[in-house]
Amino acid sequence: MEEKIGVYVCECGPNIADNVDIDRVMKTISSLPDVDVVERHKLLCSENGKKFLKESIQKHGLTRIVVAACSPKQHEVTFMKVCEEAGINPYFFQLTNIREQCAWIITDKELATERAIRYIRAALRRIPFHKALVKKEIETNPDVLVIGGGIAGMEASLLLASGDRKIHLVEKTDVLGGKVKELDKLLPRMESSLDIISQRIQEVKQSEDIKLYTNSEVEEVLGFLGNFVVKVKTGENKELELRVGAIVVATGFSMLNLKQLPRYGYGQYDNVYTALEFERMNIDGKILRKDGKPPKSIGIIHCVGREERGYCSGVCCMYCLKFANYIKSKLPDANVTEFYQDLSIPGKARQKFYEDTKAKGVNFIRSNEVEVMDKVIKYKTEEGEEKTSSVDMVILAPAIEPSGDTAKLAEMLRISQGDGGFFQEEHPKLAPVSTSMEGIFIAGCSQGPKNIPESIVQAQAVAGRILSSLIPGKKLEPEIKTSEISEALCIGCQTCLEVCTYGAIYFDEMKRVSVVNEVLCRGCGNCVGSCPSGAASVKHSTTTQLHQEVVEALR
Amino acid sequence: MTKVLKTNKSVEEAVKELLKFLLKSGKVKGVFTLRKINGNGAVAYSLITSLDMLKDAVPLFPLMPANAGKLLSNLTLRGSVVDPVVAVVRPCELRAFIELVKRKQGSLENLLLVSSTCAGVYPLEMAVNGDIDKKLSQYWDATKRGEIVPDTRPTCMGCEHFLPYTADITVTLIGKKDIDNQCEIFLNTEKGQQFVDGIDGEFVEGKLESEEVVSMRNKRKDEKKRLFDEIGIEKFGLKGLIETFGKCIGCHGCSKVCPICYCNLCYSDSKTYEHKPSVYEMQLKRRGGLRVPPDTISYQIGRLTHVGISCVGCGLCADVCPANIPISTIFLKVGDSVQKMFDYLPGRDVEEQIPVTTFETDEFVEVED
Amino acid sequence: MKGAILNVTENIAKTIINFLEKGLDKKCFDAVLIPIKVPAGDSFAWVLVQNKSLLKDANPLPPVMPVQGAKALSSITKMGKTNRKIAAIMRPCEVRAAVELSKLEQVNLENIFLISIDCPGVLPLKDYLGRPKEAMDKFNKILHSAQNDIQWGNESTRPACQVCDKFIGTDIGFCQSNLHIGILGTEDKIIFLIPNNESGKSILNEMDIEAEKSVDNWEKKAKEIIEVRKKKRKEVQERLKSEVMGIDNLLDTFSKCINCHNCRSACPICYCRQCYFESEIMKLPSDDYLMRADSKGALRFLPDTLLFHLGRMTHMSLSCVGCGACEDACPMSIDVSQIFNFVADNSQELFNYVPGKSVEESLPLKTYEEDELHKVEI
Amino acid sequence: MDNRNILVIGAGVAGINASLSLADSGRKVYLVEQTSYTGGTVIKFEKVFSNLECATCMVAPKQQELLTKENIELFTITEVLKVEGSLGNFVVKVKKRARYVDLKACIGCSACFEPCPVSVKNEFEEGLSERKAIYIPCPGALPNVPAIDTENCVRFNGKDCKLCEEACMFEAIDFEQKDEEIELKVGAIVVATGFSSLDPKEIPKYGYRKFSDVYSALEFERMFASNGPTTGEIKLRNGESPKSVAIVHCVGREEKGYCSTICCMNSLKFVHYLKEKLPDVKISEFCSDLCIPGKSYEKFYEQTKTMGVDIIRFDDIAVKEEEKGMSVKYKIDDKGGSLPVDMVILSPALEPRKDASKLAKILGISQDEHGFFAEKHSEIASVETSREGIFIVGCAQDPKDIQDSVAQSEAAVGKILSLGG
Repeated sequence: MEEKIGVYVCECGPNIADNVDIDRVMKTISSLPDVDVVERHKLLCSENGKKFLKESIQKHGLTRIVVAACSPKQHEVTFMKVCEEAGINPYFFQLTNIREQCAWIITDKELATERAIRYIRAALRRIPFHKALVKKEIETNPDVLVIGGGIAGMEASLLLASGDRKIHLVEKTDVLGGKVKELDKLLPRMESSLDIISQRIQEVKQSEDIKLYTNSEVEEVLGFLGNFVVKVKTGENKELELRVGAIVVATGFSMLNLKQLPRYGYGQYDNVYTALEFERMNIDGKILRKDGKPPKSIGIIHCVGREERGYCSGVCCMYCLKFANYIKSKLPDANVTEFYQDLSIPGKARQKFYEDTKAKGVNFIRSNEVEVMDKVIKYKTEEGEEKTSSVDMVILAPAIEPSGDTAKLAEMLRISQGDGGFFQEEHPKLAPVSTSMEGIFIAGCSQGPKNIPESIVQAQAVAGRILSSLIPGKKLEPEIKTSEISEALCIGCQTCLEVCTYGAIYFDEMKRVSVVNEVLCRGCGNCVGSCPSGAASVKHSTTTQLHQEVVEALR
Repeated sequence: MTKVLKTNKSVEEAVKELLKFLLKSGKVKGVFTLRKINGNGAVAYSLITSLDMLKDAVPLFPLMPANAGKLLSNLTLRGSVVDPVVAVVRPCELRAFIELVKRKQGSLENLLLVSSTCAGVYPLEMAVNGDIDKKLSQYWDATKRGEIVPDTRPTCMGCEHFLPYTADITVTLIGKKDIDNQCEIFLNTEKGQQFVDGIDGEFVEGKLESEEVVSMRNKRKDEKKRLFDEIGIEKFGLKGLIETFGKCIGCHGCSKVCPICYCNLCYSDSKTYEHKPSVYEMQLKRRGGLRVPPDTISYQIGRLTHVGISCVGCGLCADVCPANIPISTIFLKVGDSVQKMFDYLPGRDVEEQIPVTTFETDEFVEVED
Repeated sequence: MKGAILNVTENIAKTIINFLEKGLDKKCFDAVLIPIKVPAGDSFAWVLVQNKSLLKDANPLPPVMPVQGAKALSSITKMGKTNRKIAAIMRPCEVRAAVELSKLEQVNLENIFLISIDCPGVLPLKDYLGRPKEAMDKFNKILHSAQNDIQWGNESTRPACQVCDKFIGTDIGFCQSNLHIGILGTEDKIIFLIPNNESGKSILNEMDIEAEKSVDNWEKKAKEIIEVRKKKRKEVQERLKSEVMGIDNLLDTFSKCINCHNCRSACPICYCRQCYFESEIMKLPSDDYLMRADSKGALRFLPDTLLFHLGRMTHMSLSCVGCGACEDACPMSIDVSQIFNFVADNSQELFNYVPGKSVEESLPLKTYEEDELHKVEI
Repeated sequence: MDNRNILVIGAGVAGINASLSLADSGRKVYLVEQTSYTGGTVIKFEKVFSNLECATCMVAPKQQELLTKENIELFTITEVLKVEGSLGNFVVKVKKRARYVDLKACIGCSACFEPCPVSVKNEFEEGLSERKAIYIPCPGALPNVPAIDTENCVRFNGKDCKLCEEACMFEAIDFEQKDEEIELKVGAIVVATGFSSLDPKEIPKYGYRKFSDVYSALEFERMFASNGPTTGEIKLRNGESPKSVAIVHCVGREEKGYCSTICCMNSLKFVHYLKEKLPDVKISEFCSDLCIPGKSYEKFYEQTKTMGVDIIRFDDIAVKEEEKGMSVKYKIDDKGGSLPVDMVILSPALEPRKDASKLAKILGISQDEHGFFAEKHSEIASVETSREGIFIVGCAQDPKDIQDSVAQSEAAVGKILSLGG
């Protein structure tokens, strides 16, 4: 059918009118072939402006609309709404910016007017190639898969579980509680860790909305936000298939293997313990040397493996201070020395804890080079002189690193690993718990080293994101301006698969062509840029549309 | 008898005068013709809109860098030209364009078609080092004398359709003794006459079909026969085909330059011709060995079946072939026979319908495997 | 480096073919992909051979490269891996192209056994057609000139070959075939079989060919020639600058182009089914052409010739292996390959990427490093 | 929960984020902001560590979304007066001050500024530049609608001036607007009021305000900001560009008794600022303990070190007068030194907002010894408070970076939505 095209020029008060000769624009545009209506308005975004636009569209029965006004950032949505109300598809509309990109930046009125006309012509040139795009809706499953039964995993599960949302909690080991369960006391109030964690474990076990799978592992994950299909291998070696709408990864961390760092003497000399071993000792109630006697002089070494890993694990300083308190409370006369590089004790509460600890007569030595020999700690002071201090027990604070199966999971879930090999968040500032894969979230130390409160906050945050985005009974509206790949032109080089950050493209082995999953695609255009044969294009910014626009703009 | 515009200028000047007149008088918006570009001797078709640029135009330069029919199709594919454009092209290019128009690949509207009694063109390779300029005097002498110009492309030497059939205006060259100071421009159509209306020069009556033309046609016919014999009919058995096309490197340049091959994506370049390894393994099993990439012959045959009926014998396919395969002669020979079969001459008349070409399915079986 | 030594029987080609036949006998591979003289005897074509008798007209090192070997391999394995083991005997640039194509999923190297040969270069196709006999003699002269001509390959080979410094199928040639055949430094009495990896070794084992001999003579000679070629390449590219730098020079260079796109059809890396520059999108309404003509007074027709070449350049120059197929196929004898080589060398250096060096090395386009391209930004 | 509506106090990045998520879930959100604009402290930054992303570009989309979102009602220049009731049915009284500019009619063309006769120090620009009595704090502020500050506007001080009204073509200026008290019924409250930073004047040894070229971190931020008073030029008061700069960490840490968490990274960021504009400038970072926890920060630190900066440790530090200019005197253990510089940038401690205790009383929640709002349990309930249904997020609870603030805001959302209703 023959298109009826209307052009609406907004004066934006003086903002455009002062520097663009609207009369001339009107005259030129009206003279163009196949432009049916050309109108001007003082302020098209105003209430009566919108009313005017709507009525004019309906009066002339227009099928394509070009508005020359301000930046699309400002009012594209506004006018698209008007088009919708006027009964035409909002994507049959094109906003061309003759304010920010013209009136406001070009001082010469002649030139500005020329440019404005150019822009409008360019828009007119592309608009016949616009296609009607319609919102899609997809059914979703509100249930959630939580991987990892540590403090974060449990917190998330408890917040998410409800009558109309079932939680599947998959834990690799046979017990819940993760690392927190291996701690004696919690900072800064030195409450029993066990009390707190076992209470959580109870709640999880009692909740009938949480299905718990211990000794179980996730084998395969397919699908996308709202519609994941997950294969889980359970303790009884059964394979079962779960259908969930979102996935929470809370697989925690593991501690750097000290065998890699012989200079700390771990495994070589007696009475050299890792942090967790020392916690164990305290849970059992007694701090004893291998020979069964209590230690007299204890060295606590911070930042073990920091250099190798290339980051500060953030939590060690505080728990090393905690250890000093363990010791001072059990063995008041024992001599305790903390070997540290930089004290990382951020936040309002921690410095006090540090000062109290110091007051208990704990020594602090700053050194970037510490070595453990038999019953001796050799260290270099800041001035660079070698010193030693004799100890009969050493406690090491090894760096926190991603747990063993991180890489495997990352691949399975199609999410990436970032600094230090931890899971990469969607945005380091504004989206710390979501990932590039919609519907897959990360919480706790699997995202990066952090302490218990931060882990819990992240777990709660994940709950927040899921509860606010994946609502039972509510359909999802995926991105409309997605990418599409022409079967005829695709040559199957699969470059697009590599550059797609959303895992939205898969390869059809039968047809030997790449195919876009429109639910996952965000229309970023990476695939378009990397496709040599022009097979990929983003809806509403198709090569043809852009090409037409540019050709005209370059007249 | 046809109306003829007679001027006392060399043909080249005369033609440029004509173009200048048309552009200056605003009767046309643009001139489509050969032009020396980049001041390095390179000659290419150009769309000229300024008188100044017209200086570099070389309308009768004996080279065919591309088939103008294909180019005119490209120009008018998305709708006829809004303002009139004059195009100076060779008879075979004109015929190609007519064929394309029949296939909805272009539009004649607003085009003023100027052509000439064509003396042929030199092979592309001669343009590489600008050798053609050295040959020009020889070219025109032979033309004046109404003889076949030596060293022009074989297809041109054997071309009997050197009279443009549907041109509005025809510049006569062949056998015109005094083209250096006299030029006869035939105004074949109403359109042609209207456009030149107002140009200075005397108007007379004339007949295009002169003795010179007739004798040249005979010479060309003989040459054509010689060419065909040289190719030899036996070559069109499977053995012959394999011998002839054996050295084809599969670049499909022939179809890229062929005016009648107007498909965006050639069927033989499409997915259909990408086989699974198993296919190769089967063949391997059956024959102990097979050529890869495969389908060399079937590509040629396929193209033959598609373009044969409309082949105008412009000769470009042979000209661009990196493997020096005399494609055009072969296509022309087959084309000729097919065209005779249906008593059809491609590009003779835009009203003339393309015969429905049907082939028996078993006709090429022996070639296929 | 160690390798095996075979005594030359008759001539090098025959020796290699015997070796391949032995391989077929011993079922080391089921078929051989090798150039074979076409029936008319005036060119060579890639043939996948299982039946040994067909090997009589084969030539593992033909004097011309009518079709880039990688294209042949691609046509067989584009849709997936073969179930038959295929030994493909190719020139190093063809091997590199094949490896490159495998990264682009256009070749599947599984079950493909790549054999490369020291390459003196090839003659322009046109020089061979018509006068095969003379050309063959000329080529053989070159082939055996290694002893006295330190350039190995003279002005009569294709320009691309004359400046090729990656004509060796081992790591010194930035090429990783499974097995490389060395013919340099041998006075043509022997040839070297140099395994580049385990599968190369194991094949030699299966054929019980002991591969512990020293290949130092060969390596020494090869390195000498590489150095010479490197120098020459630099010189030529210095000269080329004037042709390549700046839009005007490019326009000048490509002014003779007739848009047949043979260069892209012959290019192994241009694997698109339909080139973007041949698609609908390049066909504009007539008034656009007129408008564009107006702005300059005259518009070359078809327009956008240079756009095509630049576009092709941006698409493939990172993977360009400098095989010269484009130039060989150009009816207007434009220095396509030399120009593309020039650009390719520079862009590849930028990402310090060598196309076809190894399958592991991922395409720059598919990887991102934060500090890449700084050279360009500044 | 009887009442599903939510009140969010503070339209900084944490407040905005919480509001958007809650609105997504279908809740009606009242967002109350004290100032005339949204974006809080973050929009004062040109870039954020450690990815050096443009801060305004980062939050602007969220600010925009905020303005267009249906079920979010934004109250600017508004403060909370009274909170009664309990979880599920709070009754909140707020005071909405008149803006005197019609949010709907105004298109932010800023034609009204020029004629205004008044000019006063712009507090958004840390007083580095002037503004009019009718103003937006900085270009690009959202909502992009000016407000009239009645303290300084001559019309509200007796004179009959309506220059701004005359300059406006959209009849957007409305002197008739009145302050109003509004009652809001909500089920839960999110407190995201952020922080203020310690005024270095309180600690004389840093020579702040004594020497003209000693700047606070925020002042320097604005100086570097492309939409700031110098449009990003780093200049001394005398107009010259500095040759040597000292950046001092932990300003007020001792006095405050805690580490403010973000200063180390923020101060390292300044090295990038300086080197970007002044490649040859000599930079010294004075720090005590480097606090750069987490997977990404040390990488940033290492990278920064390669840009040419001396990292100098100190136990004690002071800015002293020199015969010409000033110098930084520092002590470490019993050693020390003195370094003449022509610019000093101080990284002052983060502290609770001045009105924190007032608000705490109104909300009926407790504060910790430093005056930050106290969480219910520092380890396992850091966004909850002593009063059920009232949640605290971002720096109002504890100094933290943007990531943690956002995480907390989402956490509060999680807690609220998990209550159901």
